[in-house]
Amino acid sequence: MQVGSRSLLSGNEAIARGAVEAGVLVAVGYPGTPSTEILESIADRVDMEVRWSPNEKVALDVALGASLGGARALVTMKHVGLNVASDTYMTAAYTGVGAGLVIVVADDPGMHSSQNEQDTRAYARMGGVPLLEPSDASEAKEYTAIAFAISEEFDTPVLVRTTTRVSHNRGVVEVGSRADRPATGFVRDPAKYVMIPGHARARRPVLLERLERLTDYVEASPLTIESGDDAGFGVVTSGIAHHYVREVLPDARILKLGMSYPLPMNRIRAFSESVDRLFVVEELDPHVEDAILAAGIAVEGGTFFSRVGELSPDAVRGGFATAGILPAQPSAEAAPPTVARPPVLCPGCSHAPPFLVLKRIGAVVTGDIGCYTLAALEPLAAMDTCVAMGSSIGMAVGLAASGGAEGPVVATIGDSTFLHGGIPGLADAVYSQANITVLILDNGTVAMTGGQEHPGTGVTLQGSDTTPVNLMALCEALGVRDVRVVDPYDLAATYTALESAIAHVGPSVVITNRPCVEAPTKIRDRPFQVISEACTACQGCMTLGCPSIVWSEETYEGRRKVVIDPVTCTGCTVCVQLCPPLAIVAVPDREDAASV
Amino acid sequence: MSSSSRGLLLAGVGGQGVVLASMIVADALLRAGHDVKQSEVHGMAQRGGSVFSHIRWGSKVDSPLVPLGSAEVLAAFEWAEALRWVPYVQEGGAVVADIRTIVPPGACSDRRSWSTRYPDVDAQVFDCRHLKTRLIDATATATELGNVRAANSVILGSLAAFLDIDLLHWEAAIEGLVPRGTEEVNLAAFRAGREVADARLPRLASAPEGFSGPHEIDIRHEWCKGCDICSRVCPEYCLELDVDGKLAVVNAKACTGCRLCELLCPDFAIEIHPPPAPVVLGAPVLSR
Amino acid sequence: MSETRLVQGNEACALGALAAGCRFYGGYPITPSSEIAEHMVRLLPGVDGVFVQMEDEIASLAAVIGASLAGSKAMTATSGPGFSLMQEHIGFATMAEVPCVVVDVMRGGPSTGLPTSPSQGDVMQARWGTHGDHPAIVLAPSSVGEVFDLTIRAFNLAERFRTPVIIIYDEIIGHTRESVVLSESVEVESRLSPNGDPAAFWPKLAPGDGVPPLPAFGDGYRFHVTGLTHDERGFPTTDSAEAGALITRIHRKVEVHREEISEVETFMLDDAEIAIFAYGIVGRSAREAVQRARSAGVKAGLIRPVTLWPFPYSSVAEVASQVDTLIVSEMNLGQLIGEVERAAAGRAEIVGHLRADGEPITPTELLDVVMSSGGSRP
Amino acid sequence: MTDVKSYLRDWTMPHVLCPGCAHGIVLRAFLEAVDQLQLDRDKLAMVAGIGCSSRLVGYVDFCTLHGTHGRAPAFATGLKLARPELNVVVVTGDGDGLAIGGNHLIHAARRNIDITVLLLNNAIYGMTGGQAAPTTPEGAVASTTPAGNTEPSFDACKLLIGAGASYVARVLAATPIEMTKVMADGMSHRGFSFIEVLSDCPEYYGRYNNVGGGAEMLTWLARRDAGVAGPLSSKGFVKHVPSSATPAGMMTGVLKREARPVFAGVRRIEPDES
Repeated sequence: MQVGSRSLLSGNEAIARGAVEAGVLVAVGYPGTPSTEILESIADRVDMEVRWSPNEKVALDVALGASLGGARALVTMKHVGLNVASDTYMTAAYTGVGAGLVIVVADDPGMHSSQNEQDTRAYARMGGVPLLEPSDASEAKEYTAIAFAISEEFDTPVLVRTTTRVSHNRGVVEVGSRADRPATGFVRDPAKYVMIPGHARARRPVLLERLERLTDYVEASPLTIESGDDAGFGVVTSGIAHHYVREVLPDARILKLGMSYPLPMNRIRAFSESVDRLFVVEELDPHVEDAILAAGIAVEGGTFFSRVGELSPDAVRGGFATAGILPAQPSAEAAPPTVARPPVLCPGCSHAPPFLVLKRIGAVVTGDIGCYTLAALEPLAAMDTCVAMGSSIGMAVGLAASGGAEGPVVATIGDSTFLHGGIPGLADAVYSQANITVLILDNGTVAMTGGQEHPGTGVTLQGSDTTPVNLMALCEALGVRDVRVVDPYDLAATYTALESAIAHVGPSVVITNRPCVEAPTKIRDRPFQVISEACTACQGCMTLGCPSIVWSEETYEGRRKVVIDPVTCTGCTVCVQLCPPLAIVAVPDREDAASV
Repeated sequence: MSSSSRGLLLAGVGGQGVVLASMIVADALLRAGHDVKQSEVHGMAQRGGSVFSHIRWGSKVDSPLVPLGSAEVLAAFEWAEALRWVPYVQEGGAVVADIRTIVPPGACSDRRSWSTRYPDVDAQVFDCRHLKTRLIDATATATELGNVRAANSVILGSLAAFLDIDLLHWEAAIEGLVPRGTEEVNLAAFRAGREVADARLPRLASAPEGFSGPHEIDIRHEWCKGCDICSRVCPEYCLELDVDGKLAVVNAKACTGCRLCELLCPDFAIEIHPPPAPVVLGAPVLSR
Repeated sequence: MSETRLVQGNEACALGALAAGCRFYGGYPITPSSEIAEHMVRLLPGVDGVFVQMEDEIASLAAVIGASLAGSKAMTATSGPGFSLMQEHIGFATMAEVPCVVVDVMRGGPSTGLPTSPSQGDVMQARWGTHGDHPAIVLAPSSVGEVFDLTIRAFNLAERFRTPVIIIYDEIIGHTRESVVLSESVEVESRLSPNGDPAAFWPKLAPGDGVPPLPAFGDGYRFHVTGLTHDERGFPTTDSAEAGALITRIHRKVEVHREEISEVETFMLDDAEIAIFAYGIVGRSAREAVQRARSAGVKAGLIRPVTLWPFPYSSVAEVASQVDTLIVSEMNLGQLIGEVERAAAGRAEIVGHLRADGEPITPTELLDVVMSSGGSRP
Repeated sequence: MTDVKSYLRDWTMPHVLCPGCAHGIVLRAFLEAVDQLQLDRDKLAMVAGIGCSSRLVGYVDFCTLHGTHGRAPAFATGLKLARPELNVVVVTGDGDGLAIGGNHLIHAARRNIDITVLLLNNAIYGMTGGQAAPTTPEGAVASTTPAGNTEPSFDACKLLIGAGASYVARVLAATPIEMTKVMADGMSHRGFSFIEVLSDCPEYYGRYNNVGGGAEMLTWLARRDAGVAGPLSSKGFVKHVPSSATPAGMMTGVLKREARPVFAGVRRIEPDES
């Protein structure tokens, strides 16, 4: 990226660029949509440490440590990641920082790729930590720099909250140069950094006093922007919602909040007095609206704008139409009938076959967060719970303890998720000698977020080799007596392994060993094809849900036969094992074809 | 209505390269001197799900999202996705659609009651909106040019025909963003896409008669020798041998009537009977 | 109408087969029977019959059985080594009760032996060659004319009793040309066809004289034919009562019709004190020897079985009780002589004149035997 | 569509074959083919030799001839020549058809008589207790090869192609509709058609060689099937299984189809003759 150029960057890339320009020396995080690309986009930098941590809490610990060492530190995660990191987060607000510490949290309104829709702004208030809300790529870079400045000026961690639409929105960004900020060194200060009750008690008033100063700052800050000249009503808004309002009401009076915690309530009050009706347009929770109401200012918002899902220009237009600000909308043209297209596991995904086996066994399956969560959907339909990172094992322990499960209890968890939050659960399974089986679906990457490295892969984010965690040895060291590794592409072997592991009394672990077919490198073996003459149209192969297996033009007894898309088929052979009439065979390679 | 911001949509299926294509469009617009915002969703949706990208441009762009009914062009990389996103297109706008069909696995089983129907490829669905349509077979065109993976550039070429951007900016954007070594074929595909004629529509992709309900499994126990082949081949695990080696129907409702057990029973001991009255399938599943 | 022609023995066999209604010939070349095939291949097309040269004798008789099940009268012809190979299917045809005719033109043996010389070495093989308990019908012509007649008779017996019938003669008869009266109006037997509901048809149900009716494949009766021991429906059984009933019936259908099947020629036996027992070509030498002995004043006679099997025990016993000496002459080292001894049961002195050297037994040497066996007595 | 069970002599059922023996699957596929072709069951003659596969003819309601070991093609030759309007189908096994009856099989093929031979290859003598057959793979255990078979095995289809069969195909017992299609195709072919069906013997082969029971053996068949075959339909297809799973190369599909004069006794019927 050329300094001074105008580049088209995504919000995430812009944050990363902002951190680079801010002279950040340590950037850490745990992958999670929609935050992942922040670190990935600077993985190739040699002038800073860019690392994946095993989980968000560790990431924040690392970043806080770096900060105390005098290096500017960036930590990134998705909204639910902050739940994991919240333990450190809440107390980091007490300790304050050394050099600047910025926590970027990407929310996912609409739950495009998440298990809930929580609003990070609530954490800002709970922790007493300032929160900035950029609304596009350009602001994302700008606000990151401001966040570091605030962090150091006020001795506090700073939250930068984006949403999917900000993180994954590309806009024009002007590229600046990197500031040279060498680490200033660690200064011993136990009263500030050792949060024993006696010290912490002293830090609580410091935090509250800091908040007051931050409120003064935001009242005067250029982060709060007033625009428009249309009298009659005004709109307080922040983040991406700001653009939707501008889109719908180009000339309206708008108070845009660049920092949404703490709030510039004096400016809001002044703004409210200049208009007849005051609206708040914010995504998800009525964070700003409640605060304004609590300040005794009349405001409208939640009545007109849904708390469920994402806002959009159309939703904002609809809200203002209901409020009588805009004329009523003619109802939009209905889409022509089309077909639902939920996400599916990739062709050749090594996660799919074990779930077929679990379905066959009739196991009660506690699931976890990752691609394999898609196994909950038809046609696999073989997952019964999915709550949070690492929850599967503890839940399995509990489910087994309840005696309420009708089949064997199996926890399924990915390699990265296991290292993230599964290990304590397995320790508990050993500790309580729970009669469960833990299936670790080791595909050697964090697949769901696009294939990141983790402590089990032996490679760092910046591409250098490191010591991988040995999952099998780890499980054995935890005290699991029955640990086995199986090739998930071999259905019979997987069946046998799971059956034996389930038969084992006490906790057992089965580890699958096929890599993700998409990352780190695309795996494409010789594709397979269906011999139409042999296909009985039983569609048994379709119980796998492989996207490469689709309908054929031909039918048998009124039912569609199948074909395999040779471009996307990875040659994993699982469907071959599912085809009783042996109608699936490999496409011959050129040499074979020539010898026919 | 928005000031000067214009909008277009790209839509396709996860894995088709919608994101890269939209980056090329955004880059070309940027090179043409516009303010540009482009927004897509990725993550889980990329796993074979529906992927779309909004692109807005003009002197100053606010919302990265295109309001409903305001896009000038929709470029769809797949037929069902064209239908899904067409409400974003403004009256009289344009639709560039690849006639390629990717039937999602969930809609690909006509043996289960949850079958959904894949829409027919038929340009007439756009008539009511007075849309300009261009239905192309990008895969065929790219294959003719020697690289099937350049199909997306064919679609971009067709899209470009509806936008007033200098060819130079397009070419620069393509050269800058496509994988190294594929610049030439992608440029050729792009040029071909500008000229490409409407495709001949494929045969209608309608599903055959829908699932008729669980079938009845009739076992002739006196002929059964308990070899277990049937239970091992049943895709729905309807059959099992009990401890005495006697065959039993354990999940009658799941039988889809595939007849594998019947065809592969060496002892003629299984008969599958269709249900008396066919179950009428529900209306096709609509998105949004 | 009849025609008198000079024909070879093997040709007469072919002509007789045709006259009997044979429409299928399957065979494999072997000396001294090959001319039968060579005549059949010329004759059969004229009557819409089928000739096939098979890959071996096993296949030849299998094809014949197949053709017979398809409704054709069918035959094969061979010589010793080939006859050995056919034993498997003679047994099958017996068990499955499939009519067919097998001609064995005997040559010197064992093994390849003397391919171009005569012999009577196969008479016991014709009876006992195939394994298991089984009946046998074996005819032994002694002249070209008799070859013609007995071939017709063989087909008639095969069809009548649903069983294979063997014609056995030696190389000399096969290769001899004689003038023969070829009758055009021969009596031809057809196999018994079922009438009734095809669905209720049991192929091995024989309520009458032990011979069940036999429809052809393709006639609307769908039934099973097997070499396994089977029940009256034709399906395999291991039930001892059913197995015993089947084997007994197959035996009895021949045994109880012994009189109908059996044919014995006698010559100058009425007052004979010494008799010759001979069959086939030796029967003809014996006839001349008897005539010459009579000229010399010796009361000699001849008994010649035309049907070798079932063996004419009662006829032989009758002769034995009448004569002092019974000379048994065979072109082997003693096969039917044992049966003669069994029938005679000590009532006459049995003298064997047995040779197996590839040379025919002449009237002169038989006369010598007659004379030296007490025939010289006044 | 007729219920194929109506072609069975149901009073003879259940058949004698062992649990998991795929011969019954083959029989069913054959009956489906008979039904598809709408053959007159009075005019369908099935001829068999001796062995497990040959027992099949006892269960079907046609004209059936359960002959002697290996000789079925010879019986069938007589039947067909004597009564050409019959559809004649031979059912034989690998030992029956290729060892004791090999001579008859190749000569029937050479003559190009218009019959169909189904050879059910289970790679062992089943009826007699699991002795090695001409098709037992090298190294495989049989009751007469306790230390593993040291003889090379026949490729029946190559043998029959060499013998001049005008139609040669190989199918797997696990592929019922492909079997039916090929059987119907083979029976419709004018001239000698030979169809080898890779079947199983769980009782002996499966047990001796640790392959497993019927279900496992059906899968195992695919691993025997490794080769490449020519077109069954005009579209053409090829079959292949990854090399790691292919101990022995056996092509499947229609391997040969040729129009040549059909043997009918003294004269021959030219391919274009009706």
